[in-house]
Amino acid sequence: MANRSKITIIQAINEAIAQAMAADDKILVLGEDVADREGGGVVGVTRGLSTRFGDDRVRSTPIAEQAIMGAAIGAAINGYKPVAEIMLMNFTTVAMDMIVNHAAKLRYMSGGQTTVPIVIRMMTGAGIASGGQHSDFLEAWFAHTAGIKVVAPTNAADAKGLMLSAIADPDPVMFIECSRAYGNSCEVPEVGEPIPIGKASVVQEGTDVTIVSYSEIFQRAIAAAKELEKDGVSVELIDLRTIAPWDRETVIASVRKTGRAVIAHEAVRQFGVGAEIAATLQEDLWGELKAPVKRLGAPYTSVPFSQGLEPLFIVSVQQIVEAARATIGTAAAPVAMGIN
Amino acid sequence: MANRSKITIIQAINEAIAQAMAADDKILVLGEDVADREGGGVVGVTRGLSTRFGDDRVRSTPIAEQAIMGAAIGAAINGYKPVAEIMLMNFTTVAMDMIVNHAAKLRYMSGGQTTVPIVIRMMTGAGIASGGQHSDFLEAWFAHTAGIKVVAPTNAADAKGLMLSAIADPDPVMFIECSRAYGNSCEVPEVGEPIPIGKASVVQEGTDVTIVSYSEIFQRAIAAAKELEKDGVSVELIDLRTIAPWDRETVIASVRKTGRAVIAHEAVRQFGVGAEIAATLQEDLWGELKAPVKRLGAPYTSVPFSQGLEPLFIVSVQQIVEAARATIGTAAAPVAMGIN
Amino acid sequence: MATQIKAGTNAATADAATQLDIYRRMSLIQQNDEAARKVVRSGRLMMPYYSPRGQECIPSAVSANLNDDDQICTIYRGTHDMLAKGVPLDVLWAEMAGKVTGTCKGKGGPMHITHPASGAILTTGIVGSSMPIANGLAWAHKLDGSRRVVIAYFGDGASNIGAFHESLNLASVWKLPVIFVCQNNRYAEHTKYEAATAVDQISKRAISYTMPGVTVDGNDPLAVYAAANEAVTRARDGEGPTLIEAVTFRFFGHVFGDDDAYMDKAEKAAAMDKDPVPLFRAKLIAEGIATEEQLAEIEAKLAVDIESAVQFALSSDMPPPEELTRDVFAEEIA
Amino acid sequence: MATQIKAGTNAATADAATQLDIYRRMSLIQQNDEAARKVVRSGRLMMPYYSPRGQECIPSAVSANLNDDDQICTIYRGTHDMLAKGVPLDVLWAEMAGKVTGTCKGKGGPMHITHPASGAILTTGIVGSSMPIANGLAWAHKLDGSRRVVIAYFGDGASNIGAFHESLNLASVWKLPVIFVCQNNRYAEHTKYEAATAVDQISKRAISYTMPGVTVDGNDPLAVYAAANEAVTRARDGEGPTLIEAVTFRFFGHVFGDDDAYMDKAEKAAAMDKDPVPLFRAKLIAEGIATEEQLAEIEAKLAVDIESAVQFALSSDMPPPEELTRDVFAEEIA
Ligand SMILES: Cc1ncc(C[n+]2csc(CCOP(=O)(O)OP(=O)(O)O)c2C)c(N)n1
Ligand SMILES: Cc1ncc(C[n+]2csc(CCOP(=O)(O)OP(=O)(O)O)c2C)c(N)n1
Ligand SMILES: [Mg+2]
Ligand SMILES: [Mg+2]
Repeated sequence: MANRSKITIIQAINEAIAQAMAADDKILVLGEDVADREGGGVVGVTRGLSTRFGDDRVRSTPIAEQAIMGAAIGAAINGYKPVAEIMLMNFTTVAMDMIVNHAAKLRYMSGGQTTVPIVIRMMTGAGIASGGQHSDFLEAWFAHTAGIKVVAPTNAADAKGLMLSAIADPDPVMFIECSRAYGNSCEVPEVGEPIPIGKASVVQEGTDVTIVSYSEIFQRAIAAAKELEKDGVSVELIDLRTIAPWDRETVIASVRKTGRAVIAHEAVRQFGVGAEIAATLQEDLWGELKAPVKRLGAPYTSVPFSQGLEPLFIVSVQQIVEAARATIGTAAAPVAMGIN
Repeated sequence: MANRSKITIIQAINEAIAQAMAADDKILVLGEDVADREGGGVVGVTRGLSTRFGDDRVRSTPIAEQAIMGAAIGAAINGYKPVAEIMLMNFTTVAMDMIVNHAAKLRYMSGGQTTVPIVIRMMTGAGIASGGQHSDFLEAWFAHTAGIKVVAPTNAADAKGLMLSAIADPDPVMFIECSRAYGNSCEVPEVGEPIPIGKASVVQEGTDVTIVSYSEIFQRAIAAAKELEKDGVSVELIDLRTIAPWDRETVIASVRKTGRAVIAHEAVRQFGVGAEIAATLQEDLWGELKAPVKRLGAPYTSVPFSQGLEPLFIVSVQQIVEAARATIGTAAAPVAMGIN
Repeated sequence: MATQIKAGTNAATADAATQLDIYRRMSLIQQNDEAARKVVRSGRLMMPYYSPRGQECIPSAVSANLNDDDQICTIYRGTHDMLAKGVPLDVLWAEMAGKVTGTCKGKGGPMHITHPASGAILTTGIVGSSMPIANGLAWAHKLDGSRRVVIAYFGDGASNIGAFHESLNLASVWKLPVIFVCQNNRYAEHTKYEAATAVDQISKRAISYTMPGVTVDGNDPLAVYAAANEAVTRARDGEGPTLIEAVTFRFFGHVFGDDDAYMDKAEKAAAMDKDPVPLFRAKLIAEGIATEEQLAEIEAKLAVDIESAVQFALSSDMPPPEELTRDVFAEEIA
Repeated sequence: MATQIKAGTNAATADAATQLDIYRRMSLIQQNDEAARKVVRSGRLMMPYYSPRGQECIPSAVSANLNDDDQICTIYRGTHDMLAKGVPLDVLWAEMAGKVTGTCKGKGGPMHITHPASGAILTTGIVGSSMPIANGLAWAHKLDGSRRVVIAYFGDGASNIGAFHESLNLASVWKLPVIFVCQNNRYAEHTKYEAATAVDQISKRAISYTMPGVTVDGNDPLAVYAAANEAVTRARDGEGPTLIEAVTFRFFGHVFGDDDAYMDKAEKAAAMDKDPVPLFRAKLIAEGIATEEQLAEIEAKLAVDIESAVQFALSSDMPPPEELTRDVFAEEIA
């Protein structure tokens, strides 16, 4: 079908899982309401899979996230490749032991004997009035945890390619889906090609400032770049796509060129992913930066429910524009002299 | 008793809790094996408390960390001040929902109506051959979580003063005890004075480089400073004591003076607490740094059991010394010129 | 239907005034739900709305046994529990609308309503989490030496998660004044009870904790009242917790907008035929406890109150931007 | 002692050869434990050591029903489970010593021994975590269409944590070939069974999952064998999981170095009088299943093997520094 129309992220992930399941019967799907009898997932990401691949391979579970993760881990150790859904990222809090103490560590602790090739799919994100317990981006926790990869696509094409790689990956991968972005659509190859985990995408080249982002906030970064272009600012746009391991080479090469960087994500700014990137850049590009690295993220609060407040919680296009302008407006200050 | 000898961290925390319990009968203690019938805690931190204050106020619990945290949270909402023990920091993974989605958020989500004044005590730390599931420092997770404070003393005097503040605090406080440091002793006032949460301690003034650390690694920072002194390097030593909210003012003032900073902690370096501090310093002290901020932490691995590997996991005195030297050896590079 | 450890033998009967009181609460919940669905459908309010329609009887009959200073912990599907416990309509609606006049200044929203004055102390969006915290609240009452009790509401699906188990065990070991009320509406989101739950009656799980457990018809106000009365009395008397399973049905899918395709049509139709609100209404009239006119008057009054609350909510202000960073800690942060 | 849902009625009896085989495993565990305590006491090894002394019978009798490709998930207190399942002594000891010759190159240590070839697939240090993962392993066997089974070992204390509940419910709903074996040694760390557990027999908790549950004397090899045999057969036949509670005692405190003050002296003395190893030994001789000489010879051979494993472990090398950052991912990181 050369001419099929654009598809959404929901459909793209669905197609990726289906493609992988058709190619490898070791791939399983489990989670709350994922089978078609239960509607094929609360937003339909797994719709049709149980009908096509059978109830044995696609199983709805009780509401018991430790049991879900345990089932996925055990099956993975014994040769299967489960794609487990933890409906919302906040619900990882009831399964952290399984994810952190087990999935992430078993390869290491067993000296490489047992491996846990699982994908943990979750949706999250503020902006849809879900309140404080259903909206958090918690990727920094998992990025800080050795042994687990973290992926967060922003568009349907990447979602498809990254899901294929996540499923093929021999290690556990957290796959973060932003609810706000689910409906975004773009052209996506019908037969997906894996997009490597750990590779960022330079979506637009530029010379004045590098904006690094991921997940739905990257869409805002694109809008910000358009806005900045009007002022004649040339923006290099990097969609990180993978948070852990993040693509240091690509980001560093870009910032080496532009001399300026803004990092934007939805999670709380303090102790967030932006901190690691900024800390790395100031060290690896010592003397090459034209301005301090700017970080944008949510304020240090829970996600408020009220529509009067929730939009203020999420990094805005305007904030990204202003941060980028600030890096450019910053007068280049001489480095104080060292003592030797 | 003007002349009593030095006491250990274990004793200091025990005294702080006892002092607080004697002054306020709303203070409770709960956790696995915390009562005297069960030995007064696996390392004796709560020894004697149930005998002195009664079995109603000091309760051993089943092994059920969600139930422990729920009991603490509910009692706190209704006016008590529970000091809950989650024996080891890795076991927070089975109670993350209670800690993160509830304890940390209830004040915010209720618009300030319900408050959760609890202390969550935990021990952790590598170096005692406990292996991958009993040794992690996870403070970065909680520092990234709005609504919860994180404290990690390095010596007995601070442990006592900070515990008094943690108990008095109207919000949840994670209190991290390093197993390796438990036996360290120093002089501690018999009647403890609260040490404010959020205030770092400048343990030694210096002019060449600031070393920021906390918990047991701070002891290594002290040793490193002694070593550096032999080379004529004047070190300013900051014990952070509180990780969240961390004392930006003190750290920034110090690094503004020295122009150089090394941050050292036991947790995995990637996405660790050091990243937030380094990211802040490069921004707030733009143009004032004489060298890139250096971060030290554990490698990106689980904690290995083997005595052949475990010591390599923990930041060493030598690493701190070398990092400090590296900041001093770094030639001051001119900042590249901005475009406007 | 009682399980091994008997419950339901010392039950009190609801007298006429109590029955009328229960009906008033049920009608309030039912009418409020209709209003909520209408407002959400119209787009005037953006909120995730979990209709409690069909489950009116349970909290109404439970609350008839409670005092104002008794407490409840409820869940996202909780407006019925809140209203039955006495959360005022105005602040409830304002909170659902995210307004600064709401119970939580709009910051919690419908899934996190808290109104301490009426005892609605916690609403959680995490399945299973009402129970561990209910224990803590009850522990405080016990330490206080008061006779206050706590109700933990939760669903059938929640009975399969770890927090349920930990909580019931601790409550029993510590003999806490807490009543675990499972509103078994036969579905957890899109999953049928049997597909996820390995026991035919959740009340049997009480055996695991040497706790009285009872299954009652959640559409029968008198049965629920009696079971709750016994459990509340036991809790007040220091005899510890009870597990009550009230079997009911969820009339409008999991969340507003849900397409219901996963539901058995016949099962649903049969359940809706047993709609507890009109049935109880008819019974009150048939038994001469109230006249048609009396009930119509009560209902009309409630309708006015609800309409007024909706207006209050819609016309209230959003919280000011400074509220975004308030209430993180007691000491306000910058 | 069986609970509501009967188990123990179709049990096979262990024949003479099997009984001898069980004894061999018990003696191995007992002697190995003595060696371990001696080595730790001497300071030649630094490890947290959780003695299984007193619990030898349980995994020995269970394992007599297992094939090499059946799997076990065990816990920090697990050397008995591993040895009974056939983990070779040399690599076990080397792992306890943190040596590169160990099962996990020394990186896991005693709390995280894994030896897939013998089916010892997971050792966890987190209370309750053996169960959810055992389910997944069993799910794989079921999907494979094999008759392999999985044993999840855990303690009495672990029966109070959430993971227990979630796991047993899922195993029952999915009819997984898993057997949950609770080694009830009457203490969880320093806490007596009754102080933490709201039910008098853990096997009663099987009722919550419509699963066969049985309590057996964990010091009686024939009783444990029979219960395990029935459960294993049921699992192999696709009939789902079983909960077995084997009541036993922990002779040497929670962890090496523990001072035992919290233990009831009389209870402990009584339990040690029922030491399963000498009792079973005497029984085998009394019933003519083996002679004193035969048993002495078996024991002596085991002693030699153990001593040789200790020497192997002590004389092996530590893992080289590059092992620190290996095995984080399949693709090695820098
Ligand atoms: C820990 C957790 N897992 C999953 C969810 C998503 N979720 C919300 S409601 C729900 C169904 C709960 O069913 P039940 O307990 O029967 O309550 P009901 O909605 O029927 O009242 C699920 C799975 C959640 N909120 N929390
Ligand atoms: C989740 C968790 N909480 C607490 C601990 C600390 N801990 C280790 S062993 C143990 C006691 C377990 O008792 P039981 O389940 O009876 O097993 P036993 O040690 O008696 O074999 C505890 C509390 C832990 N490892 N994991
Ligand atoms: Mg339900
Ligand atoms: Mg035990």
